[in-house]
Amino acid sequence: MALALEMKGITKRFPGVLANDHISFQLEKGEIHCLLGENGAGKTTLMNILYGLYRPDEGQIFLDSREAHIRSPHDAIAQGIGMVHQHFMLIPVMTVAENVILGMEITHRGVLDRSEAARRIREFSHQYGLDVDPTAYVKDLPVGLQQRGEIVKALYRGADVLILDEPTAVLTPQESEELFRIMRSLAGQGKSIIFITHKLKEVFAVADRITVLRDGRVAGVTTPKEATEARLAAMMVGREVILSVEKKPAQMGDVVLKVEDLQVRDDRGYMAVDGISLEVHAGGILGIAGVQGNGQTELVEALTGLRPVAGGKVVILGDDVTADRPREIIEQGVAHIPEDRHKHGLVLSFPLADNLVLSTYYRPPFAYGVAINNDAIDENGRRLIAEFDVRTPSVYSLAGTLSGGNQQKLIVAREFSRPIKLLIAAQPTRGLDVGSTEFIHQRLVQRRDAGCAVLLVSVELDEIMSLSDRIAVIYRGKIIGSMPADKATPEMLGLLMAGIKETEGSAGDRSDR
Amino acid sequence: GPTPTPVPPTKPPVAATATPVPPTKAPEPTKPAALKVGLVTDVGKVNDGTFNEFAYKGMMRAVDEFKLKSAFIETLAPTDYEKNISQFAEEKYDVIITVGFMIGDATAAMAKKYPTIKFAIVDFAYAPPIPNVMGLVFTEDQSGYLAGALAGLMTKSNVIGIVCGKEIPPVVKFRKGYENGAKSVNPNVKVLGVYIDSFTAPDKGKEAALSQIAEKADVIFGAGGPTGSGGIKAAAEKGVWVIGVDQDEYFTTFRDKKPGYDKLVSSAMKRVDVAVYTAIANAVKGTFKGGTAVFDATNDGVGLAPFHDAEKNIPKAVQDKLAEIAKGMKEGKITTGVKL
Amino acid sequence: MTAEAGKHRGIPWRKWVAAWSQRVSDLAIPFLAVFTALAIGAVVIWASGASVPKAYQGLFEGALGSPRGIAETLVIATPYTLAGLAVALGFRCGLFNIGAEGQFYLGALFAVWVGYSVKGLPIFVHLPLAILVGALGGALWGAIPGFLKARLGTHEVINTIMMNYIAVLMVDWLVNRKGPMWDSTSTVPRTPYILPTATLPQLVPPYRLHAGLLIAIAAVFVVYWLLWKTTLGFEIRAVGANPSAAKYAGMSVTRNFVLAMTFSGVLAGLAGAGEVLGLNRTLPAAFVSGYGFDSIAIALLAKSHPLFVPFAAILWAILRNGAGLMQIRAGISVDLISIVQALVIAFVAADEIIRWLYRIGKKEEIKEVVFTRGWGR
Amino acid sequence: MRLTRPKVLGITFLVLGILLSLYSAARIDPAQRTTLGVGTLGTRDVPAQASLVLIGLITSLSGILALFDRLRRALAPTLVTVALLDMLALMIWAARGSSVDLVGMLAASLRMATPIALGSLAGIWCERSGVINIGIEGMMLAAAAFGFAVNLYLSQWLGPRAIWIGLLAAVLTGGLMAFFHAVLSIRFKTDQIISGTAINILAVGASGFLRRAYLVKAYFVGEILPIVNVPLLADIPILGAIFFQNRPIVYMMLILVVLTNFILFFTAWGLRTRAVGEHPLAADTVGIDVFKTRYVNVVIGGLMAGLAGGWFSLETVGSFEDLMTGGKGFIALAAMIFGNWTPYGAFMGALLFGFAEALEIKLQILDAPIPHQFLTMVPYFATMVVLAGLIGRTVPPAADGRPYEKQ
Ligand SMILES: Nc1ncnc2c1ncn2[C@@H]1O[C@H](COP(=O)(O)OP(=O)(O)OP(=O)(O)O)[C@@H](O)[C@H]1O
Ligand SMILES: Nc1ncnc2c1ncn2[C@@H]1O[C@H](COP(=O)(O)OP(=O)(O)OP(=O)(O)O)[C@@H](O)[C@H]1O
Ligand SMILES: [Mg+2]
Ligand SMILES: [Mg+2]
Repeated sequence: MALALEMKGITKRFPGVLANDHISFQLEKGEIHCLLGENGAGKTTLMNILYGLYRPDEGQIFLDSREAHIRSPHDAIAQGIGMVHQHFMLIPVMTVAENVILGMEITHRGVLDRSEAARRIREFSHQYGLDVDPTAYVKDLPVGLQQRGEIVKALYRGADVLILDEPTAVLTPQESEELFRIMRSLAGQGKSIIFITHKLKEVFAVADRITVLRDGRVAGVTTPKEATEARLAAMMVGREVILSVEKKPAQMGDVVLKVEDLQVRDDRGYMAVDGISLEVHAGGILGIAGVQGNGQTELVEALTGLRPVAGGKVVILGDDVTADRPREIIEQGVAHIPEDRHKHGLVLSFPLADNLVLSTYYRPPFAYGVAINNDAIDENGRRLIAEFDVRTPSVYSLAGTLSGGNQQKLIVAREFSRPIKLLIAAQPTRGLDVGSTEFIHQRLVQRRDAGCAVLLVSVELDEIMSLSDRIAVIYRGKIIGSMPADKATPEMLGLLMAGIKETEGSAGDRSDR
Repeated sequence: GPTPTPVPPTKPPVAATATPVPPTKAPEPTKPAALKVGLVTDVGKVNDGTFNEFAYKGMMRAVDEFKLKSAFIETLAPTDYEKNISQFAEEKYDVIITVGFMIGDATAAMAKKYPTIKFAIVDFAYAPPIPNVMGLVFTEDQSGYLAGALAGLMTKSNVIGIVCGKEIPPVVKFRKGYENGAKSVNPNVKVLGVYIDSFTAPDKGKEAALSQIAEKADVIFGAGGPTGSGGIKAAAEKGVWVIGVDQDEYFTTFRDKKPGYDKLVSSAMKRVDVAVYTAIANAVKGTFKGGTAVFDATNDGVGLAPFHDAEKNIPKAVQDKLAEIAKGMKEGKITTGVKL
Repeated sequence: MTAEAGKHRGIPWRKWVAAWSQRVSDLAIPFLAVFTALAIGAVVIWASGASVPKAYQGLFEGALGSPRGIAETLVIATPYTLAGLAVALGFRCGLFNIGAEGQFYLGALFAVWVGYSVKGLPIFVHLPLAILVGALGGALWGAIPGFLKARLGTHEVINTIMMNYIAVLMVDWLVNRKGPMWDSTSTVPRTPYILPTATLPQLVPPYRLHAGLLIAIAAVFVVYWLLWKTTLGFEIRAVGANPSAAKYAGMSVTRNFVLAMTFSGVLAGLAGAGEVLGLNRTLPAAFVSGYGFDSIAIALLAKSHPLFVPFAAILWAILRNGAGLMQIRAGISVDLISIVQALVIAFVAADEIIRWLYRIGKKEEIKEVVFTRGWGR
Repeated sequence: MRLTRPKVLGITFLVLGILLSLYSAARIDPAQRTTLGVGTLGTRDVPAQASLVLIGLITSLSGILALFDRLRRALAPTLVTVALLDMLALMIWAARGSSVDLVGMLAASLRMATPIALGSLAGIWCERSGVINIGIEGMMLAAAAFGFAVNLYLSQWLGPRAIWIGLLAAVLTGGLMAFFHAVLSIRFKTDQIISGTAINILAVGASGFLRRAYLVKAYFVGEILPIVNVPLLADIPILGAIFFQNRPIVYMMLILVVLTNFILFFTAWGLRTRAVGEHPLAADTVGIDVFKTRYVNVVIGGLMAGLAGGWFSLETVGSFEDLMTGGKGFIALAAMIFGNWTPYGAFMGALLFGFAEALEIKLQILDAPIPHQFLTMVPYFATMVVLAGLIGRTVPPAADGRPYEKQ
C-alpha cells in the first residue's frame, strides 16, 4: 500500500522536556492508525508538528513520498491535512457555521453568506451522519456536539489525512460508535486517519495499525491482530497494568449527601437540573451516568456551591448547605474533581506546589494565622508529586506547562490530600492514559473503602459500571432511572441515557440532548 | 513701582509683540557681568498660550535688550514649585521670576531663604511686603470692565457671552469685571458665562461659544488662554463680535487676517510681558524695589487693544462712550465694583 | 529576586551557574534600556539644536549631583513608589486600577482636612490620624469601583477613569474660592495650612525629604509580604490569575476584588497624604499631580513586583527631578523627559530589542506569569 | 422580594419622579414658561411647572412599571427614554423664564461625540483582534499635532487645500503610532498595556516637542475643514440640523461606525478578526495568519484614532495646543467598554458623553444654580450610573491583551 505520510526522525524540545525524540511514523493511504501512549508521551506534540502548529527541532515530513515543508496550519490544510484537536479549537461565541467556514468563508459580493454556509454544512454533515445545528452557538452546545462540529470543520476543509486527537474522550459509547462508523466510511473513501485514544477497547474496534509512544520515543508498531490489551498497556507504560478494577463489596454507612428536589439554572437561565433527589452513603459510590450536557455540570456546580440553587435542598452530613459558599462546603469535608480542569481546576500560571494547596493554603501547616509557610507548601508539593507520579521537572514549574493527563493527576492529588467525607468526581479520568486511569480508579475505591462517600459523574459507561455501587442515569435534568450496579447492563444504561425508560418500550425518541 | 507712560486706552500704541512701554533707557554699557534671570512657570509650559508664555516673552525681551543670561523651568506639579525655585537659587541666579498666584507661598519661602536674590512674581501681592520680592499684580477687573462696556454697547440682542478657562482669581476678576462693565452701560444686558476646566481645550471653548450664540449672544469674550481663543475664533467665523484677552489677539489668533478677523472688536489686555520686562529692567538698572507693582488702567498695564479692522463698524458714539469710561477709570472716578 | 525565581533552589550547580550568568545579563537589560533611550533622546536634543552634554549633565547633576538633588529625587520617588505599588497590587488581582490619580486626590483631601481642622492633639496622635484618614480617603475611592465590579460586574477601568475626574472636580469645588474647605483668609484658592502637629517631619533638614519616605519603604515590604507571605496575598494572586479556579477553591472573588481595590486605594491615598502632610501642607485648587498616571508606567516597569517598584520609581524621579536643571542648562522642553520615559518603557518591555542590539542571548525560561490581565475577565 | 437590577432602577426612578413632581409643584412659579428652540421649526413655549410635574409623573410611572416587571425587554429603552425626558426637564427648569436651543444642543452633542466615537472605533478594531489599545489618547494627540504641522507647512504653497493633506497626515500618524504599538505587542509580545502606556507618554513628549520646536514660532492659526451641507437631507427639519450640516469628520465618523459594524459582523475579514481576538490558536489552526490579521487591524484602528486627532486640530480648532485631546482617548475607551466592544454600542456611549458635555455647557450658560464642577461631573457620574444600572457586566474579546505565541 502507498504511504500517505511519513515522519522521519522528528525531535522537539520544550524547556526542560524532550517531547519527541527522533520519532518516525508512517501512515498508509486509507488506514486508521492508532497512536497510543501515556499522558505526556508526546502524541499531541507530534501531531501538532504534522499540522504545522509546532516547528520540529529536527526531522522531516513526507507527503505522498515528497518532502513537505509544513510551516503553518495553512500549509497543512493546503496539503490536505485536517486535525481535530484534543482541546477544542472552536470559538464559543460564534455559531457552528461560522466556526466551520472560518478561513474558507462563503461570501456573496463580499458579504458573508450565512444561510448558504448553514445549508452546505447541514447537507455535508448529513452526508457523514454528523448532525449538528449550524446556527447554534458553540458555547450553548454540549461537548459531544462541539466535537462533531470539530470533525465537520476538518472534513469541510477537504482533509485527506485526518488527525483525531482523543476525540472520544467526551463522547458517549453510542456517539463513539457513531464516530467509528464515520471513520470507517472515511477510510473507505480513501482518507487516512490518525486516531489518538487512551481507551484500548476502541483501538481494537477501529485500528488498522497501532503505533505506541513512550517518553517521546516510538515504543513499537503493531496491529490489533498481533496485540492484546494487556500487551499494549505494558508497551505504553513500560510495566504490567491491571486493567480491571478490583473492589470489595461496599460497607455502606450513613447518608453523607442528601439532595432533595434540586433545581438549578444554567447560564442561559434554563432549568438544567429539574428536580433531582438522591442520596450518597458513606463507603459507597453513586455513579451518575448520562450523555454530556444533561445537567451534570450544573448539578455538580450546585452541590459544590459554585452555582446558585433555584430550588430544593442540599444536605451534607445533616447540615443544610444549599446556600453555602464553596469554602463552607469544602470545610464540610467535600472534595471536588472538576470537569473543566483549565477553568476550575488549576491556576495555570501558579507553580505546582501552590496549586496543590489551592483550597487548604489558609490552614496549618500551610499557614498560621495570615502568614503563609512556603516551605511547608513546597514540601507538600514534593510529597504529592512523588506519590501521584506527576511528571514534572519540579514543584516550581507552572501548572500550565504540564500535559493534560498530568494536570488531572495534580488535581486528584490535591483533592485526595486532605481528610474528606464526600468526594464529587466529575469526569475524573477524562483524557487520562491507562496507567493514570488505573491509578485514579484505585484511589477512588480506596477512598470509598476508607468510608468516604463518592459521587461519580462520568460519561464513560465502563468507568461508571466498574466503579459504582449504585448507578443513576441523568437525562434532561432529571434522574430517569437508578439501580444497583450489579443489576445494570450497558444496554439498559444506554437506553436510559437516550431517555428511553424500560416501561415505555422502544418507541421513545432518541436524542442527543 | 513702574511708571509707564499713559496712553489713550482705546488706541494704545501697543503692537502686540514689541512694546516699548516701560520707561527704561538702554542698558548701561559698563555693566560688569550680565545678570542671570530664571523663570519658573506655573504648572504649564513657556509656550502654552497663557500667562506662562507672556511672562516668558517679557523675560526674553529684557534678555535681548540687556544682553542677559536666562533660563526657565517648566513646573510639572504644585509640589515642585519650591524645588524649581531653589534650583535657580543654587545655580546663583540673580533674578527669579515666578508665575501665578499658586506659586505665592513657595516664592515667599524661597525669598526669605535667599535674601540676596531678587524675585518677581506674577499675580501675587504680599502684605506685608517682602524686601526682595516684587509682586506684579493686575487689575483684570478693569480690563474686563472695559471689555464688558464695549460688549454691552455693541450688543443688539442684549445677550453677551464670556468663555472662561479655569475658575482662578484672575479669570474670576475678568468675568466679574465684564459683567459689571456691561451692566453699567446697558442695564438690560444678560451675560452668559461658562468656566471650562482647562486653558488648553479650544474645542470645548468653541462649543461653549457656539452654545452661547445659540442662546442669542452676539458678543463673546474669550477669557481663558487657548480655550477662550478657540471660543472667539469660532464665534467670529459665525459673524458675532468677539473680544480677545491678555494680548492683542489680532496678532495671534487672527494673525494674517484669519477668517473673522474683522469681528475682533478688541482685546482685554493684561500685559504680563510688560510687567515681567519692567521687573527685570528695574533689576538691571539697580532700581529694583520689593513691594507690589500694580498694573492697572492708570499705567496701561491693563486696558483695551485697538479696534483694528472692526473700527469702521463701531459707531462713533460707542467709541466715545468707551473713551469716557476709560478716562474715568484712569482718573479713578469709575470703579469696577469687583471684590474677590 | 522574585518569590518564584527564588524558589529554584534544587537545581544542579552547572545549571545554577548558567542561570546566574543569565541573571546578570538580565539585570543589565534595564540599564541598557535606559542607556539606549537616553541615546535616542540625545538625537532628539541635537535635532532641536540644543546642547546634548549640557542637557544630560544638567539632568544627572540636578537629580543626583548634590545632597539636595538626591533628597529631591527621593521626595519625588516617595509618592511614585506608593502609587506604583497601588497599581501593581491591582494588577496582581487582575484589576486594572487607572484610578490611582483619583485615590491620590482623595488621600490628599482627607489628610489635609484632618491636618488643619482637628486641633489640640499632640503630634503622635494627630499625625498618625491624618495619615490614617488620608489612607481611608484613598481606600474609599478604591473600594467603590471594586465593589461595583464585584457586585454588578461593571468594569473597573471605566469606573476608575470616571472617578478620577470626579475626584479632581470635587476637590476643585471644595477648595476653590467660596468652597467649603477654602481658606478664606487667603486670596489663593486653597485649604488652610495643616497644623505643625500633622506635619510629616523632615528627615534631613534643611532638605524637604520627609518621613513619607519611610512610609513608602515600609509599604514596599508590606505589599511584598502581603502578596507572597500571607493567605490573603495567595488569594489575591489566585483570583488575579484565574477567578474561576479561585472560586472553585473556596475563595470569594468578590471579597478579593473589593479588598484588592481597597488596598490599592490605601496605597495611592497614602501617596496623596504624604504630599500634603510632608510637602505642600495645604491642598490648592488645580492640584494636578500626574502621579496616578505615571504610576501605571512605574508598576508596569516593575513588572508589578513590589520589590522592583521603588527602583522604577527612583528612575522616574531622577528623570523628573533632573528635568529642572536640564532646562536651566540647555533650555529644552520638559517634553524630552516624556520621550525618554516612553522609550525606557518600550525597551524594558520589549527586551528583545535590547537583547538584539547588545547581542544578549535569549533566556531559556518557562513562560512568565502574565502581569497585566488587560480588561480582565 | 429579591433586589434585582430592574427593581433597584424602578425604585430609583419612582423616587426621582416623585421628588421632581413635588419640587416643581411647590417651588416653581406657575406663570413661568420656557421657550424651547427646535431648529427651523422655530420655538415652542411650554409652561415650566406643568411640564416638570408631568415629566416627574412619567418618571414615577416608568419606575412602577419596572418595579412590577412590566417592562421586561423594553426596560432599557424605556428607562433611557425617560432619562432623556428627565434631561429635558433639567433644561426646562434651568431655562424657566427664558429659552434654550434644543436642536443646537443635540448637534453639539454629535460634534463632541465625534472624537470619542472615532477613538472607540479605534479601540474596537484593535481589541476585536485581540490587541488591547490604551494608547488611543496618545495616537489622537500625536495625530492632532502632526496633521496640524503638515497643514502648517504645506499651506505656504498649497493654501487652503493643504488641510486635506494635513488630515491625511493625521490619519497616517495614527496609523504609524498604531504600527509601533503592533510591533511592540505582536512582534515583541510586549505586554499590551505597557506598550499603550509607552505610546501615550511618547505622544505627549513628541507632540510637545514638535510644538515647541516648530509650531508655536509660526503663530499660525490654520484653516479648518469646511461645513458641508448634505443636499436635500440638510433641509429636513431638526434631523437636518443635527446630522446633515456638519464638517467632514463628523460624516466620516458616522460612516465608519456603520462600516465597522458591517465589516466586523458581515464580512470574512470581520469573522477572521473576531476569531483571532477570541481564540487565536483556533484561528491559526484553520490557516488564518494571526499576526497579519492583528497587524492590519491594529493599524486600521490607528488610522481611526488619527482621524479623531484630526478632529481636534483640523476640523474644530485650527491650532494645536499641548494635551489638547484632554483625556478624550480614555473616555473613548470607556465608551468602547460601555458599548461592549460593538460599534453601535460604543457610538451610543460616545453620544452619552457628547450629550453630557453639551448639557454641562448649556446648564452653565442658563446659570443653573449648581457649581460648575458638579455640572462637569455629570457625564462621568452618568456613565457610572448607566453602566451599573443598565448595562452591568461587559465582556471583552476572550483573547484581548494576550500575545499569541507560536512554538
Ligand atoms: N507548549 C508546551 N510547552 C512546554 N511543554 C510542553 C508544551 N506542550 C507539551 N509539552 C510537554 O511535552 C510533553 C508531551 O506533551 P503532549 O501534549 O504531546 O503529550 P500527550 O502524549 O499528548 O499527552 P496526553 O495524553 O496527556 O494528551 C509533555 O511533557 C508536556 O508537558
Ligand atoms: N470567572 C470569573 N471571571 C471574572 N470575573 C469573575 C469571575 N467570577 C466572578 N467574577 C466577578 O465576581 C463577581 C461576582 O461573582 P460571584 O457572585 O460569582 O462571586 P462570589 O465569589 O460567589 O461572590 P460571593 O463571595 O459574594 O459569594 C462578578 O460580577 C464578576 O465581576
Ligand atoms: Mg495530548
Ligand atoms: Mg457566591
